[in-house]
Amino acid sequence: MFGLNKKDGSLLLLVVALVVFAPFLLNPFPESSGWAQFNAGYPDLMQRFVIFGIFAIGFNILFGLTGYLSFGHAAFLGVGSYAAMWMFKLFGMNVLPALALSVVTSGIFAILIGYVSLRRSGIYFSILTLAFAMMSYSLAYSVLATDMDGPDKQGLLQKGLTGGETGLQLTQSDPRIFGAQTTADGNIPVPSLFGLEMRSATELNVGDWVFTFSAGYYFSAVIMLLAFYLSIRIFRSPFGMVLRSIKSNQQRLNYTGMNPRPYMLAAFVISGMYAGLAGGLMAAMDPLAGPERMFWTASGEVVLMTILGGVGTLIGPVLGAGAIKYMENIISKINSDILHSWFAFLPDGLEDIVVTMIYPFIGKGWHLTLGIIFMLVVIFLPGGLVQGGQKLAAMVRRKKTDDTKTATTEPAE
Amino acid sequence: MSKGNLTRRGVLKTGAVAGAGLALPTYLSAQDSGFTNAPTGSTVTLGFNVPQSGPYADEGADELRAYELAVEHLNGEGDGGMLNTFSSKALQGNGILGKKVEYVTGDTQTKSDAARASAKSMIEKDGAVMITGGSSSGVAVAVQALCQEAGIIFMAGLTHSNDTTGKDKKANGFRHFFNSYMSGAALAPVLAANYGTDRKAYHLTADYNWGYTTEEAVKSSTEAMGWETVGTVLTPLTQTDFSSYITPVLQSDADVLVLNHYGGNMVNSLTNAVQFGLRDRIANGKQFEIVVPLYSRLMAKGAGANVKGIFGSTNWHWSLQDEGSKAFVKSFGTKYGFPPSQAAHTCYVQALLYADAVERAGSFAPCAVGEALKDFEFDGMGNGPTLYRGDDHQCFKDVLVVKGKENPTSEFDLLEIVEVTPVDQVTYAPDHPQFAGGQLGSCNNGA
Amino acid sequence: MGILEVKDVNKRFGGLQALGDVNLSVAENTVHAIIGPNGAGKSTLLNCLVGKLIPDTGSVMFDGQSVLGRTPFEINQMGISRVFQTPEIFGDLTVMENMLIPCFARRDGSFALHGIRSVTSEAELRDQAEQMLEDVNMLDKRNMHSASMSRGDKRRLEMAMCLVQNPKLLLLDEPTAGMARADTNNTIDLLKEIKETRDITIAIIEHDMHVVFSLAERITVLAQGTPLVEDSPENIKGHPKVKEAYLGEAA
Amino acid sequence: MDAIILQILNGLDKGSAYALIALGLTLIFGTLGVVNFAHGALFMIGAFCAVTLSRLISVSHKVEIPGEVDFLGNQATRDVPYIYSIFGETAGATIIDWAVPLSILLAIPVMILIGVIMERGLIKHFYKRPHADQILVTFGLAIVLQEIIKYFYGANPIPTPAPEAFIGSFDFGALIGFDPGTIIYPYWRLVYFAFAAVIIGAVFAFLQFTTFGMVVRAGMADRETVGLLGINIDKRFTIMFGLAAAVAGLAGVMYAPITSPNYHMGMDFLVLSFVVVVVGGMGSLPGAVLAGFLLGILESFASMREVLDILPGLNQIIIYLVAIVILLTRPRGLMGRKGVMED
Repeated sequence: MFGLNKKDGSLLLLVVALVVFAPFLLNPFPESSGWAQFNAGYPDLMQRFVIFGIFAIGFNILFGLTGYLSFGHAAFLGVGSYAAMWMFKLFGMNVLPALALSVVTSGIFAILIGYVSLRRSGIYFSILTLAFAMMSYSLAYSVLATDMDGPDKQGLLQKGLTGGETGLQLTQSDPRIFGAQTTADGNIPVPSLFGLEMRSATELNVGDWVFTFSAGYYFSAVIMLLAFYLSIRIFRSPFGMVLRSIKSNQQRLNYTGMNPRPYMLAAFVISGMYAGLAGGLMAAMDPLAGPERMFWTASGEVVLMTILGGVGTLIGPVLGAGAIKYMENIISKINSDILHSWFAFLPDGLEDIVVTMIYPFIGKGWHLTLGIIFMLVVIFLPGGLVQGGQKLAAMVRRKKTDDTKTATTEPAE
Repeated sequence: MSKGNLTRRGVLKTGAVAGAGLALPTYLSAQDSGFTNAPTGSTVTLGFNVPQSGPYADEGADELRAYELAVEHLNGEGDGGMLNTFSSKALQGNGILGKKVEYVTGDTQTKSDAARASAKSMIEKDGAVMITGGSSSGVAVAVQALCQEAGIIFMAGLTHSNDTTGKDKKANGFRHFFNSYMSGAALAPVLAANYGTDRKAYHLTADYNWGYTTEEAVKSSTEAMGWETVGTVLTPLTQTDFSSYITPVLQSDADVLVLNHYGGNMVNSLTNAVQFGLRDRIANGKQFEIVVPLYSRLMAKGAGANVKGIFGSTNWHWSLQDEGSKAFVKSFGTKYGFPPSQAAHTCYVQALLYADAVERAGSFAPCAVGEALKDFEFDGMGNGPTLYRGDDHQCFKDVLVVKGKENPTSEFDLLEIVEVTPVDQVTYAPDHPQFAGGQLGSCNNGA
Repeated sequence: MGILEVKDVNKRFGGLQALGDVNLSVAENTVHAIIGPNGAGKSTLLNCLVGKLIPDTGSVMFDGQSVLGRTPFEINQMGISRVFQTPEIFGDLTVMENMLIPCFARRDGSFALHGIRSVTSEAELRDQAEQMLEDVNMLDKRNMHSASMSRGDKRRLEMAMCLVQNPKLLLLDEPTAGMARADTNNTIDLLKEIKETRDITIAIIEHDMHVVFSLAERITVLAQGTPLVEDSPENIKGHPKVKEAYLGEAA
Repeated sequence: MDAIILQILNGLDKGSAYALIALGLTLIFGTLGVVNFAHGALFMIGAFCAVTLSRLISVSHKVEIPGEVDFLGNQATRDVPYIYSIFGETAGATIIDWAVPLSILLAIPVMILIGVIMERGLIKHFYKRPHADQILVTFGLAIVLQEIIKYFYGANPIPTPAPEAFIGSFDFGALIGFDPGTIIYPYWRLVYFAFAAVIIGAVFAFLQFTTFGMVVRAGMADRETVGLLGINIDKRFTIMFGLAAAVAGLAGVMYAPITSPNYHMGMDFLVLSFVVVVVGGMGSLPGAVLAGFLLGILESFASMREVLDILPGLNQIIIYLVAIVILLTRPRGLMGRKGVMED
């Protein structure tokens, strides 16, 4: 199917199913139950899942296949966001041209940074990419955010190219040549796809459950599926195989008549364009671009997502991205009040003890839980979450065969 | 079944709808109530978006304490705090419009992305009808823009940059906290009175938006008093050691150093400046002085003994003796065992002001609330008679000029009030050059 | 005029003269062995041929073109394939995938962006690779993870990877080093077969005299970076200078 | 001229902090081949050793102040450290004043212990694992460590002043013939510089002149060979990890008066120290020290107004710019060896 083998085809189908039914799958708990806190099926978080999924899929094309660890990939995310924002400001609110510009701009940045950084390998490469990203961050935060608009400070560049700390935002005075400057009721227009607003949503109520279908989510999801499909094709292509051979033995590749450098650069640029696409989508879902998107912790986050999910696996980075974003958005919101309401069935003294024991790990302590999960996963599941899934599947399978064995009373070996 | 742009859990919680169906999405169509997240049950949900991780986590924790206290008071629990001193008597202590106040919390991480994500989750998932909080201008501006788009009222927490109610002002956003301009306007006369009008100032400024506006404000106010600015240098936000920025001050002919820094930057730059002996220095035949335009007690604590005798401004301080402040300090201190910070104060007041506006408007609809807050005059909230100006949604009230206390009696007693600058002195025209360039736009009810 | 012409090549590493005035001519479709004691400069010479090192002076011509200043992959594209002393394969890839990489290199040149095409659809190249694996008796191992194979198998795989490119010149750097007797004999048979069935020139660096004398048609003896003699195997066997070089002055 | 001398002093001072952190980091790289993202956390824990000690020795009991009330109108109290009743008020106050230098005594055993536990309990199992795994596990550890500190000490910076005797500045200029007051430098920063020099010297001497150090250096050059010689290199590497932790910790202790410690100070330094190590060359101790000082000095010069007027924002990017230039001209940093951490 679509030029995929059976295994990849069913993986793609599985991902399609997960993505399409995400509004249901992520909202398993009824609204009135105490567990509703753990529901993640609201548009913003679902959008983040797929957008960071795209970011991580792209990162995995570079890191998973070639083994080159870029520590500055967030730069492309930021560049993509800024590009999309400028498209919205100057030309109009349609998301497609904005995304196109994001991808192109981040691609150009990736060519420049990649060309220089790929002259070195290993940790030297990592530090070079880190240095470029941190320079982008610092400049976006300061110099590029100073008034470039002359003394009247009223115009388009009154907060520079990047808007600095407050981020680049839309204003009512933006030109938007091919669209309305303001909506009929005097507000700033929102990003849309030929009139379909990204923030529009429809709700479905079934008993005590509420499921939200957001246009923005499904738009992002379609792009994520395309990105995922493309990444499968790349993994299974001669190009992907050469990339893996770079990771395996660059010397042999050289003596086999292939020039690793353009392959690396191509992988770097493709992966940078994925990041730019993710950045553009972020701006399309939520029209603001801030410099902290390029800070080293943001680059570190995608590294962690990829490793957490499983480096070099197709689905791993998406899982890793989901896991980290879930922690950040769901666990961090649980406060002591909620805890108390959960454990209210316990006797008072015991309730307090239980809450005191759990409290450091949730809410404002969500970082602690995240750190512990990183450590546990890497210690016990060196292949990331994907390996965890495989182990689980193997266990189930073994149990099944055990059952059949007992049934047929085969002699034990 | 309902349809619209954003989830309204509030609606659905109560009206459990049986049966399934799928509506065609309609855009920008008003729902029955006409605004986003209209509360229909017996409760109303507010969203408290404060930094819980990152460098401002302690400030965020104090804001959260204040909000919890405010919720208590609104629901008629506790001693009522400032409700007793507030000039408007619309609030009954029975929640807001008879609905019990509930709240959800989020972590801004002091990053605009994360702050918007948690605000969105409160709006989309929890059905919050108002978002408040924050400890930096970047976050305030970002969340304010989001609330404008979503049709939610935003009551800013601690945000001091001129832009929050200047270039980046929004119809749905309101700020009680003072700003850079007011700091400059309040400080300059005190500085002139204490240090004379013939001074040469050297600015170290954090290299981001808040730093720029503060430098501009202090510079123009002090220059108006006759001071000369001999140098301004931008320092990176991530800087922790300021020695290489302090030593050039020794080389210049400056006799005052202005540190336009906040948080960790301020703690470190001030500590470094004192280490380099600037306070013992004689320049141009005068005692060398250091000024910190924006003080916060939590940051003063971080800088320890280095703050002694250093002038700055602050929005509010717990040692104020008006009835409102005393009532607030009493209920906060009784509940938590220590006095509140200015961040806690502004957040508490914002929560009350919002509730009061809803009560007076008789509706949670943002446009109605905004109308009620517009040009609202009130008293009894700690800063004397206050005006919520309709032109830019900025509060105008007295500003405190403080200095580091020489002999603190406790770890909370670090600042002493030098002067309460009357509101007239810090008022400016809405189109003042430091604020021009933004449009409030029209209020957005969302939905 | 040989297919490979090395003229007056010198290479110094600091104070050490690694190669001094090396002249070598390898005739087309022959097996040419280069032998010599340790430190004679055999590996340095080899590295000068494949672009890893650049000689200080002199010229290296292959098939009428200079290889100097070219990178290893360009030299490979000219038709020189190299087998390393310790097998260099793509350990993370399967045997079949290992075979496909050189096939791509031969077909697509040093770079081609086939990012969408599926590897499974490359039927022609897969046939080639399978044929080659068959030739080296490894077809049954084609789906094995190559890192987990025995050293002998890795060596055979590496050889197959070089041969599937149909090189004009195959450079072998001690192809039987560390092999058991039986494996060595298998390798000799394999190389003999290759020589008989293909138009190929083979240059081989080897310690094992059994291998050298079973295969070589010409032998160059290298000592202290300079060619001592070049002759047929029969003549080399009894050559006094060779004995001297190998056994020292005492002989 | 005096401005330049001052900036060189600043640079040396900054550089000594960079060098100390990078030294431990590169020791761990060199000996164990481990990318340790928790190294910044060790620096932070060192600083908190100083905070902890000064809190411990100023544990107080409350004494009522007659006739005064606190902000809630209750009886006002004053904190009196218990140590006053043991040593008397003057001696007690002196001990509290000297808390930071004293905490060196606490930091050394604590840091070595933490280092050894980390290595035996965690890092040991990651020698053969890919660098990516090492990054993930040590990053996780760093988060856990800093969250623990945050849980107990809060997020605000905690003032940790140097002893009274070191408050103030030394008139350096007067010593070398400038006008008095033009080149002054804080005593504590001079102490920090001297301290760093001593520690760096001690580490080098230890590696150069002891048998232990020789084995470790051999191990850095070729881990497997030394293992074959039958030397128990693993045990020695454990000790090296403890040593590296101690160096990072001591750097943190003495840094506490310069910038008030907070729980994320380690993360702030982490990226910078990696840049320093890489610019110096992976696994090269002299390289790390050299790069530390070089970057410190360049950073200081880049923050001068005269420079910023011409190139605004240079101070924001100077470290990274220098790193890029050096890595492009010298592939393995200033003094790196071939083949270390290149795969």
